[in-house]
Amino acid sequence: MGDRRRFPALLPLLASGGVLAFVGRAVLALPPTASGLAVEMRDGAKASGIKNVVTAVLLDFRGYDTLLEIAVLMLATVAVLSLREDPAALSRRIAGRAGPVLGALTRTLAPLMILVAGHLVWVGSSEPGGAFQGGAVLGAAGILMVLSGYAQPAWAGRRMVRWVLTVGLLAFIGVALYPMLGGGSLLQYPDESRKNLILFIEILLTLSIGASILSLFLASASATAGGERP
Amino acid sequence: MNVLAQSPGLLVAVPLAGAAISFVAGRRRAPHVAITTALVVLTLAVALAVHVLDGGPFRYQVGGWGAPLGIDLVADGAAALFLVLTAIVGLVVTLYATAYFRTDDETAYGHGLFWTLWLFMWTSLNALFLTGDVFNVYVCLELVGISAVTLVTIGGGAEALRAGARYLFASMLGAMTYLLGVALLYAATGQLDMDVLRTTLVADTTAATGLALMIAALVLKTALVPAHFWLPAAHGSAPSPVSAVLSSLVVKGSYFVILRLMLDVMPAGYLPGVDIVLGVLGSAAIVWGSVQALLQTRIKQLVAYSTVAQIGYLFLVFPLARHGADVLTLALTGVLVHALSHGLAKGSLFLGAGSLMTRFGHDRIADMAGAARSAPALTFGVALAGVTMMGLPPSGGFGAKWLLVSAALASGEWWWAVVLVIGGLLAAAYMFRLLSVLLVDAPTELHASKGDIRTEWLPLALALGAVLLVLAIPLVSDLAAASNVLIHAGVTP
Amino acid sequence: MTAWLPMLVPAIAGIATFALGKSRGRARNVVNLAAAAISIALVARLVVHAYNGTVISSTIPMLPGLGLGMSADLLGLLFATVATVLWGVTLVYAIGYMDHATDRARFFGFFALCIAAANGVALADDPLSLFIFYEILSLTTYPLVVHTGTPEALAAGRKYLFYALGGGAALLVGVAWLAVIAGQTPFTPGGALAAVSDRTAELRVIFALLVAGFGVKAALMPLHGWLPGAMVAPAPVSSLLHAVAVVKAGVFGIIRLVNELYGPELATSLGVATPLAILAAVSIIIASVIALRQDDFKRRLAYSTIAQLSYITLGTALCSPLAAAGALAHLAHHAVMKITMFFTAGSVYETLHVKKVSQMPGLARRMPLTMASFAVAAFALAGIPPLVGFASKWMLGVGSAQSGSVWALIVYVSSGALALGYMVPILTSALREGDHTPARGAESDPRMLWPIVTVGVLTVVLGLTAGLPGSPVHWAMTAIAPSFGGWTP
Amino acid sequence: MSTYLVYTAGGVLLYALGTYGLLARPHLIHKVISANFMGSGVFLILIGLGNRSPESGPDPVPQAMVLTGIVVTVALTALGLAIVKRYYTATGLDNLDDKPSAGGDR
Repeated sequence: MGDRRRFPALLPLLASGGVLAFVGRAVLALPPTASGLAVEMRDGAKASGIKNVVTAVLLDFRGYDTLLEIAVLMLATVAVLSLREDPAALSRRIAGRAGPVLGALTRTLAPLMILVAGHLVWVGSSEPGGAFQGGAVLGAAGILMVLSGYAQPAWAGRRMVRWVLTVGLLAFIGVALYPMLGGGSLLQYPDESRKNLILFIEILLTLSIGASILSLFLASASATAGGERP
Repeated sequence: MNVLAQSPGLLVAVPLAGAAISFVAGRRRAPHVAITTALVVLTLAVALAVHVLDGGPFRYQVGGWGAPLGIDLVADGAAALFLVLTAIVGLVVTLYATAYFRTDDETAYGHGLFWTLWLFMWTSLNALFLTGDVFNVYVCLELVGISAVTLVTIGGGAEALRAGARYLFASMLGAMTYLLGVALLYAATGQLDMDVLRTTLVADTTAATGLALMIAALVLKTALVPAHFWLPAAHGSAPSPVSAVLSSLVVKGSYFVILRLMLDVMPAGYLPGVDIVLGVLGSAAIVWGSVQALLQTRIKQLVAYSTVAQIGYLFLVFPLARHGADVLTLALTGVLVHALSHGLAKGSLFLGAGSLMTRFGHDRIADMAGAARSAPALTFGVALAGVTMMGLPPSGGFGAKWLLVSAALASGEWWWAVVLVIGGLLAAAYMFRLLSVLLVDAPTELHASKGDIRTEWLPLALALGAVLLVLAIPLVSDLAAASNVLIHAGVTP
Repeated sequence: MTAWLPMLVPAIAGIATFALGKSRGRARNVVNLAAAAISIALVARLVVHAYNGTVISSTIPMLPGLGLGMSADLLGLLFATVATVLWGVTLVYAIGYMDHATDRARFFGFFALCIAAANGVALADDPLSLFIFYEILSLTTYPLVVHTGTPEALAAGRKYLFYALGGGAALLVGVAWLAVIAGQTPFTPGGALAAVSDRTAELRVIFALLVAGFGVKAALMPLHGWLPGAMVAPAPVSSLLHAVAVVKAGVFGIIRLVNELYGPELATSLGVATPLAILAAVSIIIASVIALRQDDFKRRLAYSTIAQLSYITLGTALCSPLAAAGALAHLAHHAVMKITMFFTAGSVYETLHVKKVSQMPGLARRMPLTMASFAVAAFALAGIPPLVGFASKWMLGVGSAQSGSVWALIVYVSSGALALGYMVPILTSALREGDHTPARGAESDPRMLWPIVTVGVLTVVLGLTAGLPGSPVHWAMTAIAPSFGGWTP
Repeated sequence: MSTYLVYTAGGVLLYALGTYGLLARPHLIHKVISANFMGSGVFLILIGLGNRSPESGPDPVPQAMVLTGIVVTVALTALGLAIVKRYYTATGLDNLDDKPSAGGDR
């Protein structure tokens, strides 16, 4: 066994050495200044009315990438759900009720995080921020609550969890298809409602992304991770 | 709304919506969502093909921005062929799966999430065949990869998990390599749109390194020998409808991008020698995959190695493309016909293998004697699919072999023709090894559950499609002539 | 469209047979017999047209620049007539023979598909179309060869496939190469390659590839290895397919190749005809000698088939009009004679389980009509006048003398003697008193007996009418003449 | 040496390390982490090379690509960990070199 493993270790060495050499050479061959598509993008962003050019690229110019990226995230969630060993993983309490300090901290932090998530989405159009950042914070808030022993709220039945996970993608597809009714192409937002549509998508996406992150966490948690079972 | 002109956007949006809806629909209604989606997507794919046949290739500006600002979808003849193939195989697999995944066990088959995963995969394949943007290819490839890996593991056995893990790491390596390639290409050119790149690409170390990395990554994803190590286990241990999709469609997705990068985006000789290397590796794949298939004792492993071999044929177009427009036309039409016929036949073989395994309760070829009598439709399906694998007339596989042999002979590089002929004979050897067992006169007690009409006849339907494809070759040639590769090579239809 | 029907009607019958399934036997028989009757009528109508000088043809586009074409010319129709008429006769025989067999739907289905393929080979208008039907013929015969599913049958099937697919591969390369240098080349009497006749090296290689491809089914030595083994198939299969359709598709391909693709002139000037002739002559002698030593009845017939097929190849390769016409006539004549013999072999096996020549004593008393038909066919095969074999052998012999190939004449004469040598012992063995004597006059099932008598009588009738218009001899001369620039016998 | 080269060189180095780890380390968790190394390496390269134009500010396109790439990598990592964990529970193995002792799925 040992020999079998030592011999192929040559291949990884060659591969990473090759990467260093060839990619290094390629990088050094580049001219020190280049602007790529920066100018076009900035001009385009001015025309579209979204102040943060990265957000404009993400949700407008290359909104199609982002649509598929949301699909990747939801797909990964579905994938991890399909791999879970315990069908009830999503609705299980995985830790005992936290002690007084952690409990108090969670009660303070969680609402604050939700607020921050909302803020991140709201400023996304002009400053760094947006649905992914907001969703990540929201998901973190969820994980924090779960870890401190807060079970899911009563309304979150299995079906409802699925709806929350999906609503962002569904809304995105809906908004993407909507311009087609007026003869536009996929994701061709009408100029007058562009900002509102993007904000609408972002809010729902934040929810779904947060739920995705929480589900990814819960689905992988083992049934034996400690704490009492309800 | 003009469905013909909107078909590229809809071909992505509709299955994506289907995936999302099937997730919330619950396990009972999800199959209906999938079947409805499949029918709509088939209609859209045909509409797109008709539109291309009528007016030639067209671009679809997502978001209305247009390259280089936005992302463009490209609908040309080659894309149309792959989309229609995907839709046909997809519909058949969907129908087959309604019979195959019939289980009341709550935890089996990934908690009924097969439908959602499958529709995501379909979305990503359509997106991959349509996209005109090298970074968007990366996102599509990831969608394909994640859904494919998960579908392999959905059966949940140790073997499937092991195959899935191996597949996942190959997929990760490919994804990161591809993204690195894109990073270098963008740094050198400042462009991501394939058509803009085609017209602006100049000799440049960084751009060439980027493209080489991208092609290497795609070769890994297409499982061209020697990067095929992950394929047989993954395709062999997945549930049969999944194997069918993986073998007949998924490997074609990354191949299609190679085709476009090699023959459309890059000027001839941009990466010197790479075309020859790909041809040589393709030849090696044909021989190595066939020999391995001949040695397998389990039916799905045999079929999976056959895929390794058949992928090889697809790469013979690259060395042949150097010999002028006429040879290129023959060779490109040849690989397109091959992709179609292999897609249909391999789908049929995996579905048929799945049905045989269900009925026999095992997957050992040696113990499948007598199937010809108790499961004649299945045996006939395997035989017809075999005919097209071997490239014998009358079948799509024959059309492909003929076109490629002609291209090889016309190019003067006759040795590719020798490879093709040897490949056909080896395919005959492994297919008849399987068939002769099925035809043995042996009293058999097949599994008590009699075959469902779907699991018995759908494999035969796909195989018949692969055979009848020979009559559709003029249509395929017309679509090939409407592909950007040939149009940009100056071939007038 | 009319030119397609002789191929399509049996094909549809075959598919219908599969669709009817295993239980509806009567419907299956009706469908097949009706299809045979319709096909015979269709072919007859095409023959009338062709004799009147109208060749009906039709081409559909298939591959870029190449079509799938059917053309009902006299040459092709001769083969189509042989295949179709003998299909009808064999069907009756097979219905009797397969009475208690299993998987009859599969059997009759593939049987009809084989005939469809044979008719496709016969009427194919160009090398590509011919190749396609030739390969279909290989594939549809395989299930028939392995029909019984025994290890022996499967081994024979494997061998058959090995040869057939190898030959097919050679053919594919040859035909594709030809298409690359010459495009679509419809068969033309006298040759279709005038435009590219200066590419001699390539044309020689292509000729060799095509001969290798056709030679497998024509059982040209050393490509004959599959044929004796394939006789494990049920008797109707051996009769029709290995005496008529399959092997004749091979020699028919060689006839098309020499007379109507290269043309006798080009074949001679390229120097490819003589090696083919020598190969055929060697096959005749070796196969005849081997036949002498076979005790297994069907094996003896199989080696005789190998020898007789090479008669046709040799006659064609001599590139002399009379020999070529004799070869074509022999294609038809040999089919009638050999099918009689294989029917006999099947009958004696099915009725009395006799497989070997040494087990035959008493047979002549027990099955007089059967053995009498066999005797007529055997003498015809040896070339005894006025039976059917005589006419074609006379033409072959005179033709070889006329072309100056006296050695070929010697081969023909000596092999005639050898044919007597391997046929007569069968008859003497059957005439002796022996095991089968007691139950006198108990012939086989009438559905097997009457087809034998029919083809037996045909060997006499065709021999007697050889000089009349419409006989195979006359037909062959009319069909061959254009290849030799309007030669008149 | 320009600033962009520092980032880029770091990226290339990370990427090469990741490549080695993904190919050479048998432990499955190491492989997942190595793939993340590769991802981070590419992101650094993208950001570094996208910042070569001081006057017009950083190019937003690589930034958008990196944001997309991060999400995709997170998704891949989640899936990878889930499969590794499930494989470990099913077989008790933490690498792909050893064969699972019993079973197979059919």
